[in-house]
This record gives sequence, C-alpha cells and structure tokens, in this order.
Amino acid sequence: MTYRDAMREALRDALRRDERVFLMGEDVGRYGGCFGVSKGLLDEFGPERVRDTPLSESAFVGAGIGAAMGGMRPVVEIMTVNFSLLALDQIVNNAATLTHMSGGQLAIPLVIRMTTGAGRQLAAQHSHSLEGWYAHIPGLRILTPATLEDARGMLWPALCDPNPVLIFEHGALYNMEGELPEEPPEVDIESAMVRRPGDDVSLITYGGTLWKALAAADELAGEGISAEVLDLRVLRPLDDAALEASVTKTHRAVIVDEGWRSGSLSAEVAARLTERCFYDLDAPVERVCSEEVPVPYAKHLEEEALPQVDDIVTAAMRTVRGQVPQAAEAGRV
Amino acid sequence: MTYRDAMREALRDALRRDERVFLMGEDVGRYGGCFGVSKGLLDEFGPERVRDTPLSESAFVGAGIGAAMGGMRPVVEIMTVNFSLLALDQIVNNAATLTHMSGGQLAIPLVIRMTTGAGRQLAAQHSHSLEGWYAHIPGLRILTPATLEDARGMLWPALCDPNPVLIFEHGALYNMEGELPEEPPEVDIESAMVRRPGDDVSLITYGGTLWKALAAADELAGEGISAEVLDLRVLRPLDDAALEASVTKTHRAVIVDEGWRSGSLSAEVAARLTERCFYDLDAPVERVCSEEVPVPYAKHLEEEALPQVDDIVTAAMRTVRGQVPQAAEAGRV
Amino acid sequence: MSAPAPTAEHARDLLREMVRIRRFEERCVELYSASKIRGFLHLYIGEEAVAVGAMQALAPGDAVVATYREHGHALARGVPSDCVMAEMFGRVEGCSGGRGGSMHLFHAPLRFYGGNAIVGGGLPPAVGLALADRMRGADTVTACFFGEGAVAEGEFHESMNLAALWRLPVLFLCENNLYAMGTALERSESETQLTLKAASYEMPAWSVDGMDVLAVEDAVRRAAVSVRAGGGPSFLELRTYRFRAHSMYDPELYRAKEEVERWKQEDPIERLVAAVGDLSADDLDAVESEVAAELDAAVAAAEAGSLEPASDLTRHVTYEGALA
Amino acid sequence: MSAPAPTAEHARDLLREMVRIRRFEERCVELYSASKIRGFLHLYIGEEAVAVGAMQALAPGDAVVATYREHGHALARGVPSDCVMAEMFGRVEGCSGGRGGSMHLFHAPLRFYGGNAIVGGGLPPAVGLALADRMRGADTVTACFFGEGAVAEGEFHESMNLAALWRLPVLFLCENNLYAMGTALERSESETQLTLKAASYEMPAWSVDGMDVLAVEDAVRRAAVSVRAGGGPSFLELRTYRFRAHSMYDPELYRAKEEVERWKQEDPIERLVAAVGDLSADDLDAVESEVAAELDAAVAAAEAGSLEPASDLTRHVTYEGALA
Ligand SMILES: Cc1ncc(C[n+]2csc(CCOP(=O)(O)OP(=O)(O)O)c2C)c(N)n1
Ligand SMILES: Cc1ncc(C[n+]2csc(CCOP(=O)(O)OP(=O)(O)O)c2C)c(N)n1
Ligand SMILES: [Mg+2]
Ligand SMILES: [Mg+2]
Repeated sequence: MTYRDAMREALRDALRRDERVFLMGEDVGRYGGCFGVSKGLLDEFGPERVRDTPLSESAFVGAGIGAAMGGMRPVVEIMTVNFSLLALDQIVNNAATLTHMSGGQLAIPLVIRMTTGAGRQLAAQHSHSLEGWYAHIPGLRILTPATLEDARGMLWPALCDPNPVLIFEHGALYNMEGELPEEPPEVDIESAMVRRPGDDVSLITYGGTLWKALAAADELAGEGISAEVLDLRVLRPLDDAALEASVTKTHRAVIVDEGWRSGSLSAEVAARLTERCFYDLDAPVERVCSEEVPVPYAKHLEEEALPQVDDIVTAAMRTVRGQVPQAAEAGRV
Repeated sequence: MTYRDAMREALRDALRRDERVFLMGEDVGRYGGCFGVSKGLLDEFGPERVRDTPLSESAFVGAGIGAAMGGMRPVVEIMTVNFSLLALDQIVNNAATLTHMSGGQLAIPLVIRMTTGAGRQLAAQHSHSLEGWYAHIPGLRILTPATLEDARGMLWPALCDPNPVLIFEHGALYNMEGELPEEPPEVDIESAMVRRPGDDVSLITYGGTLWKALAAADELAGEGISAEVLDLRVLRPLDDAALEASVTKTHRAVIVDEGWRSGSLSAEVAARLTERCFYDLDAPVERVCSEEVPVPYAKHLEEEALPQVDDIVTAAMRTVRGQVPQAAEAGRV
Repeated sequence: MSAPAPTAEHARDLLREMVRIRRFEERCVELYSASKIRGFLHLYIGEEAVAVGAMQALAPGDAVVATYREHGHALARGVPSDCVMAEMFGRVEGCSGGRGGSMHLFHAPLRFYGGNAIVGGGLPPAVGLALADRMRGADTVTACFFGEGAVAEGEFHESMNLAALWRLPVLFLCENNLYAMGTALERSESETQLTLKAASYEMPAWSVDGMDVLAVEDAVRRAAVSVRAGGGPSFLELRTYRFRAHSMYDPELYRAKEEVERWKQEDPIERLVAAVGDLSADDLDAVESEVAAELDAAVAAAEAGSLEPASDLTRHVTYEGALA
Repeated sequence: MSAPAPTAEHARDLLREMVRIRRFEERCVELYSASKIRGFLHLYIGEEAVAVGAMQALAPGDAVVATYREHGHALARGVPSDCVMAEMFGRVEGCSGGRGGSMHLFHAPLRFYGGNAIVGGGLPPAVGLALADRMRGADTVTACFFGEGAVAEGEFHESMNLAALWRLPVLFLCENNLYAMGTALERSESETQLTLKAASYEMPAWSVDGMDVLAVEDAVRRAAVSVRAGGGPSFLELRTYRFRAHSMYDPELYRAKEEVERWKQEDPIERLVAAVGDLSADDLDAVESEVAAELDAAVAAAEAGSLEPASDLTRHVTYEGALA
C-alpha cells in the first residue's frame, strides 16, 4: 500500500462513517484526483458526495467554509499549495476569523487538503512549501502527515475538530510504500512524535523531509553520533513540550524544513528553543532549509535548492563536533 | 506635515520625475485615496496617471506586473493588507517568480503600497500585520517606513529597483506630525537604522511599533537601562550586519513585532541572532508580539492584543535584570 | 407590474422596520461623534427598503449573509436592536460579543452569518450554506447581500457560476447604490447593466426599484419561491442610493450635492407613506415613539453593558463548544 | 463567411508550422519516456491550428502570454526550436535558462511572456502589458491565450472587465478544447456559450473553428485590426480538441475513446491539406524532412547543452541588469 492509498482509505472511511462528509475540488471525481488520491470514490459515493468543481479556488474553498457552518463536514482538495493562494482570502479572512469575529458562535469544521513540496521538477509555480507559512495564522490547525499511519489516521480527527484544519501532503510521498495494520491506527492531531530516539542531537522536521532526516540519522550513527528524529506532525499549534523534551536531552538541534529559510517554520522552532531551552543548548540551533529561490526546473538546481541528507549530516556534525568554545561549554547549566 | 503628506509628496515627486510612473488602485483618484494619501493627485496628473480601478485586486495588481514588464513604473495601491490576500497569486506566483522562471530575462519594476496594522478598532478583516509574512517570499523587497523621512524617501529608490517592492504603511502613522527638510532626504532601501543608540539591550523593531519602542527606551532610561532602538526598515532582505552590530554591543535583544508571534518576522530575527551571535548573547532573545488572535473590535481587547510600551519595558527589564544563572554569565566569551 | 397593495398592518410593519433602521443609525452617528462607537461605520440610510423588503420574503430557517454595511440587514432580520447596539459599543452583550463591531454582526440562531468586510468575500460562504442546506434536504434559501462594487471581484463571478452550475438555492441580492466608495459604477464596470452578468451564468435576473419597499418585497418573494422550489439561484439588482457618506471619513468629493438631493426625493420611508394611503399621521407618530423608546433602551443597555475581561483575549480563536 | 484562400507559399508556411509543433511534441514524448525531459508535460497536439493561425495575425512588436501548454505558441511565435528543446532538457541554453522547463517558456526579445502555470494567472499581466503599450503610445496588441477552464477563475473575469473598461488592446484567445484536465465544460460552466461571458463586459466576441487554421488566422486578423485601432479588447473562442492526455500522468478516464477518434477526423494538419489543393505530396515530404532535420539538430544541441553551475543557484531571484 502507498501513501496515496492510505489517504484514499482515510477518505473512504470518513465518507462511510459520516454522511455529512463530502469531498470537493478540481478533478476529484471523474479524473480521480490530480494525483490519483480519490480514484474510485466517485463510483462508490456518487457525484453529490464526490464533487468535481470548476477552476474556482476561492469559490469552492469559500463554499467549504459555508457548508461547514451549515452543518456539513466538507473535505476540500486544492491540487497544489501554490494554487491555494487564489483562495487565501477565504482561508485567512474567513475560515480563520469567523469563529472569533462572531464571538464564538460559529464553528467551521472544515478540512482542506493540498499537495505541497518539490522534488519532481515541477518548477516555481508547483513546488513551494507554504505549510509553515500557513502556520502563522491563528485559527487554523496545520497538519503534515509524513507516514502512512498519519496519512491514514489524521483525516478523521481533523474532521472531528470544529475548526478549520489544513492537511499538507508532500507530493514526493504519494508513491511511498508501506504496510498498515488491518485495524487502522488511531493517531492524534496534537503532538509531535519521536520517530527515532537518540542522545546527541535532535533532528526536528516534518512532512517530506522526515525521510531525509531519518536517512541522515542513519549516516550519523555510522559516525558515532546518536541523532533523535522528531516529527513535528502538527505545525500549528506546535507541540512545545515535545520540542523541549528532546532538546533538553540532546542539547543540540538541527531543524530541517523544506520552506525557504527566512521566515520559515524553522525560524519559529529555533526561536522557541532558544527562548525555552537557552541554557540547555550547547550550540546554536542549526537550520537546514530550502535555498531562497523559486524552485528551478533543472534537476541539479532543484536538488541543490532543497534540503538534502548530506546537508543535514553536515549541520548535525557541525553542531555536535563544531568549534564550540570551551568557555561556552563550561557555561552550560 | 504628516506622514500622509510625506507619502503624498513622495508620490507627487515620482510622478513628476518620471513619466513612466503612474498610480493605480481603488479610489486613489476621485475619492483621494481611502486614507487620503493621494488627494489632489488626480487633478494634478490626470486620469491616465492616477487610475481608479474597479474592486479587482488580483487584476490590477497583475496589471501592475504586466505594466512593469512592459516598461512602465507602476505604483499599485492596495487599501489594506487583508485585501492583498485576494492578489496573492499575482504577488507570489508571478511578481516574485517571473524574473527567475524566465532565467533572468524579465524585470518587474513594480511598487505595491498598502496599509497595515491595527489600533483603530477596525477588527479582524482590516487590522492584520502581514508584512513579516510577505518577507518570507524570495524575489520581493519589503519596506516598512516608520518615519516621515522614510515615508518621503523610500518610494523613489523602490521605483528604481528592477524588482517588485512592497511598501507597508502602518495605518496608525498617517496622522503623525513632523518636519521634513526643504530638500527631501535621501534614504536607502537596504539598511536598518539605529534610531536611538544604547548599550544594555537592543530593541529591534519596524513600522508602527518603532514609536512604542522609542517610548519604552525613554522609560527604560528612567530605570537606568540604556536601550538601543534599531529600526529594521527593510524586512527583506534583512540587514544582518546591523543586527549583529547592535547585539554584539548590547548582548541582549528584545524584538518588537506587531505580527502574531508564531512564525512572525520576530522569529526569523531571533533565529538569526542566535545563529550568528549565540556566544554574545547574555540572555535568550525576547519577543514582544501581537497575541495570537484575530484583532478584536473592542478597544480594551484590541489594546491587549497588540504590543504595548509596558510589554516592551517589562521584556527589556527581564532580559537585563532577569534570572540569568551565574554559570551562563561566566560562560560568555 | 406593480406590487400588490399591502394590508394596513403589513404597511405599518414595513414602515416601522425602516424607521427603526433609520433612527438606529442616526443614533450611531451621534454616538460615533461622542466616541462611544469607533472603527469604521457604514450607514445604510436611504437603502432601508432593500433589507426590509427582502427580509419579508425569507422564512425563519433561511440563511442571510451581508456586508460591512449591515446594520439594516441585522435589524430587519430580527437581531434585537440592543444586541446590535451593544456590539457597536464593543460590549460582551453584543451580538458578536464585542469582538466584531459594526462590520461584523452575527447571530447564529437567526442564521445571520455576518457581517463580512471583504468586498465579495461573503459570496463563496453563502454558496456553501446553500449547498449544505440542499445536501441536508432542507428547503431553505440563502440570501446574500452585496454591493454593485463587488461585481468586479473575481469571487462574485466564481460564486455565481458555482451556484448556477449546481443549481443551489442562493438569492443573490445586489444593492446597486451606484457607488463603491468613490467609484461610480461606470468607472467600475465596462457593462453597467448588471443583470447581464447573471445572464452569462444562465441565471434569472431582474432589476428592481430599491427605493420601493413593496416592489422589493414582491420581487424577492417571487424569486425566493423559485429558488426554494429548486429552480436554482436568482439574481436581483436592487437600485438604491446611500444618502450618507461611504463611512465616517468620506469627504464625498466624487458626487454632486444635487445628485444626493435628487435621490433624497426617493426616500423609501416617504415613498411608502405616499404609496399607502392608510398610514395616518398618528401611525407615523406611534411608530416614531415606539422606535425611540426601543432605541433609548438599547443605548442605555449598551452603555450599561460589560466589557469582556482582557484575560479572555484569546478565547474564540477556536470554537469552544463540542459539535455533534 | 469563409476565410480567403491562402497563397501556396502561405499555405505551405502554415503547414510547416503546424507540423513543426506536432513533431516537436512527438519527440518530447519519446524524450520524456527516456527521462530526458521531466516535470509536467502538456501536449498541444491537435490544437496546432490555434497557435499557428493566431500568430500569423500578430506583428513583431506585439506581446504574447500563454499557459503551461505553450510549446506550440512559443514555436509559432518564433522562439527557435533548439532554445525550446534545450529548455525541456533544463539546459542553460534553454529559452528560460533551464529554470522554467516545459511550463515556463519565455523569450523577452520576441515579447513572449510565458509560460504561466496558474490557470488564469496570465490574464492580469496581459492586461498590464497592454496598458503599458497604450501608455507608451505603441499600437501593439497583447495576445493572451488560455483554456476554457480558466473562464471559471475570478482572474479571468477581473481581467476581462478591466481590459474592456479601459479599452485596452488585449486579444483574449480562449482555447476551448472542451476539457480542463478531466472536467468537461458543462461541468465547469453553468452557461457553456463562452461568448456570453464577453458580452457581459460589452466586449465583442466570436466563436471560431479552431481546427481550421485559415479560419483562425482570418478571425484573429480581423480582431487584431480592431484591437490595434483602439477599438478595445476582443474575445475569441477557438473551438479545438486535444488529441492526447492532459499530461503524461492522465489515464483519461473522463472521455470516451470514440470521442477522441471523432475529433481526430478534424486533424488541423489534414484539414489544411484537404482545404488547400495546391499542397502536393512532395510539399508534405519536403516539410516533414525539413522539420525532422531541424528537430534532430535541436535535440542534439539540447543533449550537448550545458548545465548551469549549481553554485549559481540563487541567481535570477532578482534582476541582474540595470534598467534605464
Ligand atoms: C476586497 C476589498 N477591497 C476593498 C475594500 C474597501 N472597501 C470597503 S467598502 C468598499 C466599496 C464597496 O462598494 P459596494 O460593493 O458597491 O458596496 P457599498 O459600500 O456601496 O454598499 C471598498 C472599496 C474592502 N473592504 N474589501
Ligand atoms: C489555479 C490552478 N488550479 C489548478 C491547476 C491545475 N491544472 C493545470 S491545467 C488544468 C486544466 C486547465 O484547463 P483549461 O484551462 O481548459 O486548459 P487546457 O489544459 O485544456 O489547455 C488544471 C486544473 C492550475 N495549474 N492552476
Ligand atoms: Mg455600492
Ligand atoms: Mg481546456
């Protein structure tokens, strides 16, 4: 089973479980979803519940908001995060504010799914990683399933949340293969999760780069460095306790984030770590992010633009073995 | 003269200096600009160069992009930053990427001006501070004039930049009074500026909160604390040298940012400071930001939501006099 | 085709509703000058016939979406004036708990969904409300008010198309008061006949004299019947005029005083009185004093209202209740 | 009204341009299978008459804006095939330096402004290009291509209105190939007669047989004359069909094989040959071998092209030259 299949199972399950759930978006029906996620669902649930929309991101996202206020449980699919910018008025000015502006009267149990990330040579209008950017907006919950379990398990709790939840599916993960237990796993949409425990350095990441961080941890193990890999899973609200727990154990952190470095989620995580664990840190927090360039088409340039396993290993080595002045070492409490 | 007048003078000057310059936006002409900035310009320059647009943020911002590619020097006004979300596809997917996607062939000498910020009880759809959010996007230059000099001086260099420049005018500043020299000041759009030198702590800020930081510095002086106030002025690209220079001198920093705390510009500044000045810092970098809530209408709640002078003073006192463990003190190189 | 003559009682109701809105807003102006009300304040004065006429045609379960110029819609829909006034004061007793203010009035039990201050921003959610209702099997209608300025926004077009394509029960009610802030319709639309926009979505559309409350009521009622019966959405252009400035900050440089005066001859309150012979001077007086008493009470209650504790600031960012 | 008969030379030119595009893309498919080309690849095969006919009507100084399905437009506009092929390979010799790929072809000297992969996203800049030209006093036209799917996007409507309101020299060229990915027009528009959209902006509009290159040329030429002369923008619906899948990943579940076969009877290349008696079998052979030689050279050059050094990665985020 692939990540794509796991997402499809999650959708099928939700559509079966609650008749208020419906899926809407461009080509989710007859085409089967631009990345094949919803293939077969139209046949199974019919055109009322699997709704192909016109190319009108603002209208169908806004319609999702209205339908959620009206008592339904819409799952809206936006093909790619870049296109979601066309719906940003609805997401930020409406979905994220209506509950508040109404003094708490209105609930918006809406789920918006979209593909994010680069790595497939789709160039600058199809490759950005804006999930960390969305995590700036109060009123939204931001999820980044990186594993089959999360792809399968996050949708249902997201639908149970009375607030808008955005699920970002990294495009490079759809073909990832894995196993899922017969009985689908229950996962939460609150907490970060240690994917690999370690002692010397925390590799903090989410989404598509989780697998790069795990590969880096393997390499680091070969160097005698025990890296802990923390999968954030939920970008808003961040799981501060998990961040603290990991870093107060390892005293060093490398954040891996496919967003552009400046103003990325990695900045917020780094800022929180220094705010909360300043005297526990043995070295500055390192960040491995995308280069600050619209993602280029050419393969070698795209690879250069994205965080790679090597970059993570290098940063981790630097933070563990780097030029840490002795005085500072001594200064750690 | 007010900040509003200074902006108007800047527009008038640019319109006079270069006939390729024109102003376009909702109600910039007959109405005189929603905040009165462009009053009188229609009479002086005529409807070809001061163009009232329909309510079509995406189209007129995109038209600005096209006109810039076509050799003009458009100044596009968006009434309020919240409305700019309707034009985000054009700003992020086009303005910020066309130069790159074309392999450097196309220049986009476009200026987009908009009002930002809260403090006038305009509630959640008219009060946000998204300039720090925009600063995440490669390809854009982000300016936040906080003084009359900058309001008067930043537009022309912005128009000379062959790349898209966004100018954020804090709504609470329009009525601010001040003097400008006869000969208009030349200002750059590259560097941060120390607005008040000091030794004990750096208050790092921009835009509307500059004045709160200066007031806080006054109060702190009364407490015997010498605060330096650094006005970032340019949020992208950040002036790293100025940040380092200030913090390596004061060893302590408080960032004041009207954006919502999580993922705000303050996070990036804090992350950079710890990356670059880790061993120079005597205390964790403090952040004073807006509370993570859509800005409420009620006055007392709005005030509570925004960074205030008291909050800045408290944070600065904490960082200067707070519980800094002795070991850490000793550890500073 | 003229609207059917109303019963005396109905005429009196319409009159009272329009007078309520007019006087409510006149109070707001005073209270704004006294700094009791702040933020943006957009007055509906002159346009009362639109909201009042339209609401007559709606059933209790119907949904309403409005704009930042929505005091009239809230009041006509039945949101109590003290709730609305308390909101203007930023009080916790306000219909949005003081969080929304003039531009963001909400009332969930009445299905009054705001209060949207992004021009055109209310249309997509209105389409969604109608979709939900249809999927739930309800025969309700969603009435969506917006100004003619919104017609230039992409969100208007996307919403019209989606509603028509899916034959959703939306009543698109376009309040054409000829200006969007200072921009006259002919400087905002290449084709100023707004019903043609609807035609390009194969949506039925009519233009209505928006200063004639009986005409509005009649037109909206007919349209609502068709929409409710599953005939798909309809579009009504309601031709009206705002007598006051766009907001409290508008110097009105963009229109002639004479034009405003000419339109004031069409005052919807006066026109109703003129049209309905049955309304006596006594009726008028009674309505005025009824309304004055109501508003006195509303203002007093708002003045006496309470402020939410500042420590509650971050409440309501997320929904606090549990959903079924 | 049928288009005037072309001279033999002109007919041969049209033929060659269509064949060039067809064969270019057939090569691309092979090269894609060989993993020489990556990313999304959207083929124009079947629609060649639209780009080829339209470009005939444009003058050298005119501007062109296209979509992600723009190999045909770039080639027909005169972007050399080796430049385009090198771009497909991600080579520095590519017309976007390898940064853009298939979806982002640019050529500033020819005023070919992309290559926009956001559906509808190219329309606002096209309006701006026309505005700049008009303000500079040039009598140029901006031709803006987009699919029928884009008509549902708000950006389409905002752009149509702005261009019409300001009477800007934009030629809106809507390539109606009946599908937006897998969504048929009737599932995307409540009113499928697309010229009515233009009517609602008071913009002249025609529907044209987009499989007939002579008809396209004639229609675009007439429209361009009017636009160039200051008559304001025009809208043309070009009825066409894509013979291939939407992209390389499309299983084509949404349309019947028979439908595709039926449309293949309208192959624009075959129709031109049939329409113009003058084209001999020798002509055809000559065109094919000319084109084959050109493409052999283009592929060889692309293969031999160079990769930009990775150290240059962050170049071109901002413009490097100085502007006057
Ligand atoms: C997207 C957006 N752009 C601009 C504004 C500022 N603005 C508020 S009201 C208004 C005019 C709207 O005119 P119209 O739709 O005709 O409604 P009216 O005010 O006449 O009732 C404008 C431009 C806004 N609120 N939202
Ligand atoms: C805003 C946006 N939404 C969705 C997509 C994904 N997408 C790419 S092409 C396409 C279909 C467009 O159809 P049409 O406009 O008819 O052009 P065609 O592909 O038929 O030439 C879609 C949905 C996109 N690129 N941009
Ligand atoms: Mg209006
Ligand atoms: Mg199409």
